[in-house]
Amino acid sequence: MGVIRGEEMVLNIGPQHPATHGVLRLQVKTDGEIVSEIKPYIGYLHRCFEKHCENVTYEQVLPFTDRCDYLASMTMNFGYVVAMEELMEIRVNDRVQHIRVVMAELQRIASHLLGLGAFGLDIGAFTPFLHMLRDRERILDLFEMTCGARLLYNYMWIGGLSHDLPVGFVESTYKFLDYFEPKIDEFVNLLVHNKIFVERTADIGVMPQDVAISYGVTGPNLRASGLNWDLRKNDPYSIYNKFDFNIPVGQGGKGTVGDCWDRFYVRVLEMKESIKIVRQALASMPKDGDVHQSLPKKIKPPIGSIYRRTESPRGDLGYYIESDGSNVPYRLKMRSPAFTALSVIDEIAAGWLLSDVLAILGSLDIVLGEIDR
Amino acid sequence: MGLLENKFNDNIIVEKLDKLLSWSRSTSPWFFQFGTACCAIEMMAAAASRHDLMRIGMIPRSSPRQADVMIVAGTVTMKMALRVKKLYEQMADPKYVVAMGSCATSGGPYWQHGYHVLKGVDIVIPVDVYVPGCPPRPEALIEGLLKLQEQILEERPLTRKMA
Amino acid sequence: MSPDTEKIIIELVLKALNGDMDSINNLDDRVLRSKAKAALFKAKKDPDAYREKYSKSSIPNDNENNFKNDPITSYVLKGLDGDMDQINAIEDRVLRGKVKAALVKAKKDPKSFKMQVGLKEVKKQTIELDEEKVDIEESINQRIKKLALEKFPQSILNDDVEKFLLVDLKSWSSLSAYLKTEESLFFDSLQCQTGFDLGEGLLEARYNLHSMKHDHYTEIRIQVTKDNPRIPSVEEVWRIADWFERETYDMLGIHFDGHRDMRRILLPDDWEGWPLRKDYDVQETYHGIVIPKMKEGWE
Amino acid sequence: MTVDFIYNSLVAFFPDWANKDPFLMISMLLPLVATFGFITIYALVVIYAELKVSSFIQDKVGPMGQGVGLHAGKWGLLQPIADALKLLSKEDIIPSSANKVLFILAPFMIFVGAFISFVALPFNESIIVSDLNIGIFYILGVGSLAVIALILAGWSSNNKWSLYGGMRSAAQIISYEIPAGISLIVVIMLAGSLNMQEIILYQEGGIGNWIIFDNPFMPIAFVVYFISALAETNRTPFDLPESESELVAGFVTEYSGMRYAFFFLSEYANMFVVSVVAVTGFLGGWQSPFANYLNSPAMGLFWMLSKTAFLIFIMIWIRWTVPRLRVDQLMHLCWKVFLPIGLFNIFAVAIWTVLIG
Repeated sequence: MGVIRGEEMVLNIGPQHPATHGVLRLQVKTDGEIVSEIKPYIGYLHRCFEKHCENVTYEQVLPFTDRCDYLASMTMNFGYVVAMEELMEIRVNDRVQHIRVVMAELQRIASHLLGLGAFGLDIGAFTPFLHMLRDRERILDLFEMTCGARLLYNYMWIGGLSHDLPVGFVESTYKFLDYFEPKIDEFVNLLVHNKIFVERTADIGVMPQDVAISYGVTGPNLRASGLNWDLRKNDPYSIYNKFDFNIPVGQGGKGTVGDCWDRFYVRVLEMKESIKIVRQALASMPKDGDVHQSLPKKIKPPIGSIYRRTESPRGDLGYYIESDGSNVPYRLKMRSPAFTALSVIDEIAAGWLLSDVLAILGSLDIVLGEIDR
Repeated sequence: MGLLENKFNDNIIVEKLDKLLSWSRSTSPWFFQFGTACCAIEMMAAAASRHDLMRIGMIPRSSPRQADVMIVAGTVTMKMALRVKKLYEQMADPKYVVAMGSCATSGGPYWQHGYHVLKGVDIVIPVDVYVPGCPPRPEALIEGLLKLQEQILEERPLTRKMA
Repeated sequence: MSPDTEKIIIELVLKALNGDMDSINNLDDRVLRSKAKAALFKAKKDPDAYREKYSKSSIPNDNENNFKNDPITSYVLKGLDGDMDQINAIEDRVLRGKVKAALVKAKKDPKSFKMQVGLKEVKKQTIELDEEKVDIEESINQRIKKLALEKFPQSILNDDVEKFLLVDLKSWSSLSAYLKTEESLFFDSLQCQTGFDLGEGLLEARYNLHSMKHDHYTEIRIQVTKDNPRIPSVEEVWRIADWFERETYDMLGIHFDGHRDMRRILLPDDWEGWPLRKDYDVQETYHGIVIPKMKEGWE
Repeated sequence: MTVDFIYNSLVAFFPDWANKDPFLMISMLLPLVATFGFITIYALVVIYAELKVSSFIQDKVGPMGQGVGLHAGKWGLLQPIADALKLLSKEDIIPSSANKVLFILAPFMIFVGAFISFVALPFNESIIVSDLNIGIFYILGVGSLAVIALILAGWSSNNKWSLYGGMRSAAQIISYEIPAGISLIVVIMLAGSLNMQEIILYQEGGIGNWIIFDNPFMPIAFVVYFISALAETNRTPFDLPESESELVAGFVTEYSGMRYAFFFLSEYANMFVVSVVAVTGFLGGWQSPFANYLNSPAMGLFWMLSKTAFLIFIMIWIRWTVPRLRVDQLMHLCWKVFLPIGLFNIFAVAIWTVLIG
């Protein structure tokens, strides 16, 4: 009798696969359904962001930042302008700051909606995804009202904004928030407490804190691991220190702290906090103030470098800007949160079943545009 | 092409059959979920509740074998270009390609310094409809798909008489 | 121009110089507003001279004016701003002792102390707070230098460590482990790693480190020549360096010694050249696909 | 029954024809063609329903026939027809590395599995192709043919996704045959017969006499059967073999055009079969819920189809609402939850019948 020999199979997930959220390739070694090793291959969407930055002027960099994380363009803009304004020592007035915060937080909700929906899709729940996209459309409507674009806005400029708020924006936003707040509970009922969903996500892909820190994982993924770390609180930029909001931290509600379920639920709670911030910002927004007031005529930052981080929906978004005194960046590096989040996948997902790997991938909420840049 | 194509002379029955076939093809163009970048989000938005591509008979498929239309939504890079070609070749005839967004049509904003960006997906695969925009709105995509349907409707697969 | 309006304009310009543009913009009188802006434009050419000229005479805003009758408070304020020299230079020992005692108290809660003594101008306060932060950062860099030089002689090459630490190539691998493990430093998170083409045959790698525990930052720079771009890898110290280093290798061709998996990460394996070097020239074709040259036809 | 009926009437009309073999052939072919027609039309309707219902659940409108020219008609009613015609006229790809014979065989086999189940399905008291005395057993038996077809499809495609799909479906369908069978045993115990018609006749006399309300344990049996049926037909939450976000399209990844249409068709045919079995076993079959009221043969057909449609609607509803299980949870559910419940049910019903019923 011959011995039946098991064999490991190498499986390529992607670059075109419905669960990879874009063009990512995961080379997994599988023994039956169990995945023993995961090698991510990225770069299928490398669009030479940093090369472009070295060849276009500072203000022309903005549209490219939009396209890096296409789910959170506003916050990408925000990070860049915060870094540039710090480098050039520009102070913008209160109205601009308030509008920026409102936009960034609305964008955070929109981004989380899509991220959560796509996660649900990976688990096999198709309908919540579409419900979330439906509500996301309403946020896009608000953005469209403001700057005319649905996805890539180029809205925040260095030293100001491209447009002031349109008439009726504040009312529409309040209307949206009133509509949306109960909807969160609907999502919670549809997915978060769904038995099958909990079975699929609780205790799966646990990311311990030290692993998360060592891999540079930030944002909701890190917070789900139980560490209270949010740049909006820990290193406040813009006017975030003026607002009263909480940082949701993973509690291990259905399993271990730092599992997929926590990563999901932290995002759900974050949407609620964002709503809080938007409400406060709208209420305290100064009525007047020119959004073009501090726009510099020429953008020529002094010689020097700056590394500034802001909190994007996916985590710490850092811009390293090196200026040589001309109007073109000498070097601009983006530290993208999804890049670090993806790198951890082998550590936390090896040893799980194939379905779990895709669930874990979904729970990290990656955007390939930002990973590959 | 399939077994039946271009094997028939023109007569009244063939003519009607021809029309029926092109009608069925234009009415149910299942699309291949092939999102690469930003435009993929708009493609999703187009397929989702508000815009609903299913209204015009477009159902998403994730395997290229069962799809008729490949919507290249987003930037195609050099690393991806050969894979795009492969995926296109895996699709069953008749197959159509919609280049969505300026990246897929020409390289878009990455034309000048994007050393790694394919300057238009038409370099590697034939494109039927170009939808401009960065990214195109879902309405624009739907318009492009309707144009594609028009084009398919006028095809005569059996007699290959282009209208 | 009447003396009154002149005074108002001076006041506004001074405010604007301190960052408060709103008060000018909110003026209802258009004439006055334009005059103020014109004055501001002039003043901005040399703000300090302008401040010198007008501040004392027209606006009772200076600390010294305010606290002339209370030397302790004014000294403490200076001390809070980081100016310890003046305090140390006080000849009266009793006064000096009192000032220092007050300073210790004040340092526990500088904000409220300042509020107490009536420094309510928010803008100014934030500026001061910013300066305080720089102080801390300076000190952390100096502290690292001190600690590092004790352990690894000649590991830090630059004298002025205000912004960054220029680390010697050879000591980097041991220094990195030290930075992570040393309790008082504890840089547990590598925030960002950037590769640079400095020109003149030099490449540079910059590491932005951050400690989640102590919440302090530092920046490390390492320079190598283009002929032999090899830097010891810190992949085993901070796991994220794995991908960061691969990216730097991919973009600039800096080879990281000791890295377990030194491959291109973003570009395909068979790509030629290092794109982010300043002398990069795109290859002609890739697998038969012609790559159009840069800056051709559209400018 | 139908075959006998056609044969007898043919013989009665043409008594002179000595050789009766052609009659036999005709009387067997006629129901066959009719069944095939029925499956096709039914599948088109259910596909349309699935598109529409899923769209409504997702806050969309679904196929509306918007677009150029005639397009899919009002409310997109012609959409499934267009889909079918298009699939039939598409290029037929057989991957060069596939095992050709098995690759071609698989879609037909899965369809045959679904198709021959229709032989024993009672539509009303007289419309049944062949009233087998072991009807329910037969349906369970030939239903398992699908497993072989799925494994063939998965293996012969020479695609890793297909292989995963095939393996998963094999494990899944074989496992879920058991709880499904066990919950049907309870029905058989009560009705005392394997014959579909006899089971239905046992439930005569209105909604109160349906087996599902026969005793307190029957609803449990029904739920177990229904969930197992979902698993057997590869519907969400048990759609692991073709789970779109994991395995691209599972065992059908490499299939295009007509062959894919066959898989599609047989999935819906299977749904119909399991629903009819559920209706027969638990919901009174073609019996009217109001005892003798509205209980003519024509109404019998109506009751049967509407009860089946209701169950199919629930299947669609579930599919578009819940997430998907993982493969080990699927097995856990089958062997550690449903099997004990099913076995317990047998004892409980037996004791109940002896003591109370």
